Amino acid sequence: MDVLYFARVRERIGLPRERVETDAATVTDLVEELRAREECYAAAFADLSALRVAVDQELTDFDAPLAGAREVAFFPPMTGG
Amino acid sequence: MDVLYFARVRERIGLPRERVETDAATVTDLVEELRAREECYAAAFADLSALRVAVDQELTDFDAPLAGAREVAFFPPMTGG
Amino acid sequence: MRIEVQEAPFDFAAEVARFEAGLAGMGAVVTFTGIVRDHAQGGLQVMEIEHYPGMTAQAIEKIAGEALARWDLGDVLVIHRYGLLTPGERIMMVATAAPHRADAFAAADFLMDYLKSRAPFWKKEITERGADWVAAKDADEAALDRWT
Amino acid sequence: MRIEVQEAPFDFAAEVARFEAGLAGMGAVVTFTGIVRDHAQGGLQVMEIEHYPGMTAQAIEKIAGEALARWDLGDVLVIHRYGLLTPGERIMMVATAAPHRADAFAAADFLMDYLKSRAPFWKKEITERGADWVAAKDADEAALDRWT
Repeated sequence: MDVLYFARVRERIGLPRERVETDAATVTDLVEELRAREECYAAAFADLSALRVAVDQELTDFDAPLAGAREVAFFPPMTGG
Repeated sequence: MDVLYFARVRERIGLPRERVETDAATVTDLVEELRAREECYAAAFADLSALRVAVDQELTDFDAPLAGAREVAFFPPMTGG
Repeated sequence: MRIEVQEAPFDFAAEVARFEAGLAGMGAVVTFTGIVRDHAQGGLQVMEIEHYPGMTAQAIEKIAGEALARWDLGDVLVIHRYGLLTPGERIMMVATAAPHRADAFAAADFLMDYLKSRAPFWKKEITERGADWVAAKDADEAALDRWT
Repeated sequence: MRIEVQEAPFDFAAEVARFEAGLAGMGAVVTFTGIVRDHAQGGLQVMEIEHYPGMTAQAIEKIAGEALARWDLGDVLVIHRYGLLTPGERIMMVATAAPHRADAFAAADFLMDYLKSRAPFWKKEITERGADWVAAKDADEAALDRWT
């Protein structure tokens, strides 16, 4: 699936998107896999309460299942308006 | 003092303003004097709950004293905006 | 603060541009525009707005002054017409500017509630079937309780 | 409903004129404009707004659709910019039209609260001292409770 990063998360990880092969069942499982990769991922995902997630471009929570998902995006709380 | 009428009150009484010589102590006293004049005044002042009053261009209530007042205006509830 | 009570139409775009030109450090601008509406029954030809010339501007200034005292605002603009208006015409406008959106919204909402029930204007609707004064609504009077 | 997510500046006056031209029977129009504000500390040179291109427009449509379902509205317009903006520039605008003012105000207020915390935009401030992301405020998240 495609994993996208925005704002501070993008800066910490150092790229805006990447292709990830995973069998993660939920967003939390995917986060665990990413955290295990490198220090910059561990830092980016250190505090999930400060992160938001969208699956297939819909806001959701970290319990959300990933079955059939094509795109997961991680980002800080939004500051629109 | 000058007594002014607006909107439906003006139409009922048939004039927009008049000079009234009075010793009325309060707005209510003035209303009693006006009511006693003619049928059209009695009709205009029949229901005080449907009227508003301003003394010297400040909204007030019917208990307000008239000592020193130069201008009293009667009108229906306002419909601005 | 700028208050205009006038018979002539106003140019909304030009008024907002002028209002914004005078601002510095404001993050939020809210405007309200009141438009003469043809009612469901239809047939509104003209709306006639009467006012109390000696009192109107100062009554609005008092309301606007209260808004400036209650919220953190950069500026307030109120323009209100009187005389004869046709459906679709702008009756009045309010603009508020504030550092933060909550103040701009609350102040504009407050101004409208008070202008509706405390500024000396009276509306009359002239339809094919005759002319009648617009009745004040209980809901408009009740809306003032939100601010006390 | 019209939603625009764009890098280019927009002409507020022209957008409001276009919005109003499409209305019939609406008595109330409320607009909100968000402006890049230089902060008390000063020194803001540029605001950079990042967004999530695939998601932004549909997220705003969903928010606007909810407003249309909750209130008696004639129309809703949302324009939101991204990219580089300088102090004093308009970031975004919302317009709502309704037969009655309470609906127009509530819907605009609701739209702003949701756009603030639920539309995928992130603001970064570039000052003389460096660049930093604008932190989301607890008060903005709490404001959403007003609508549930």
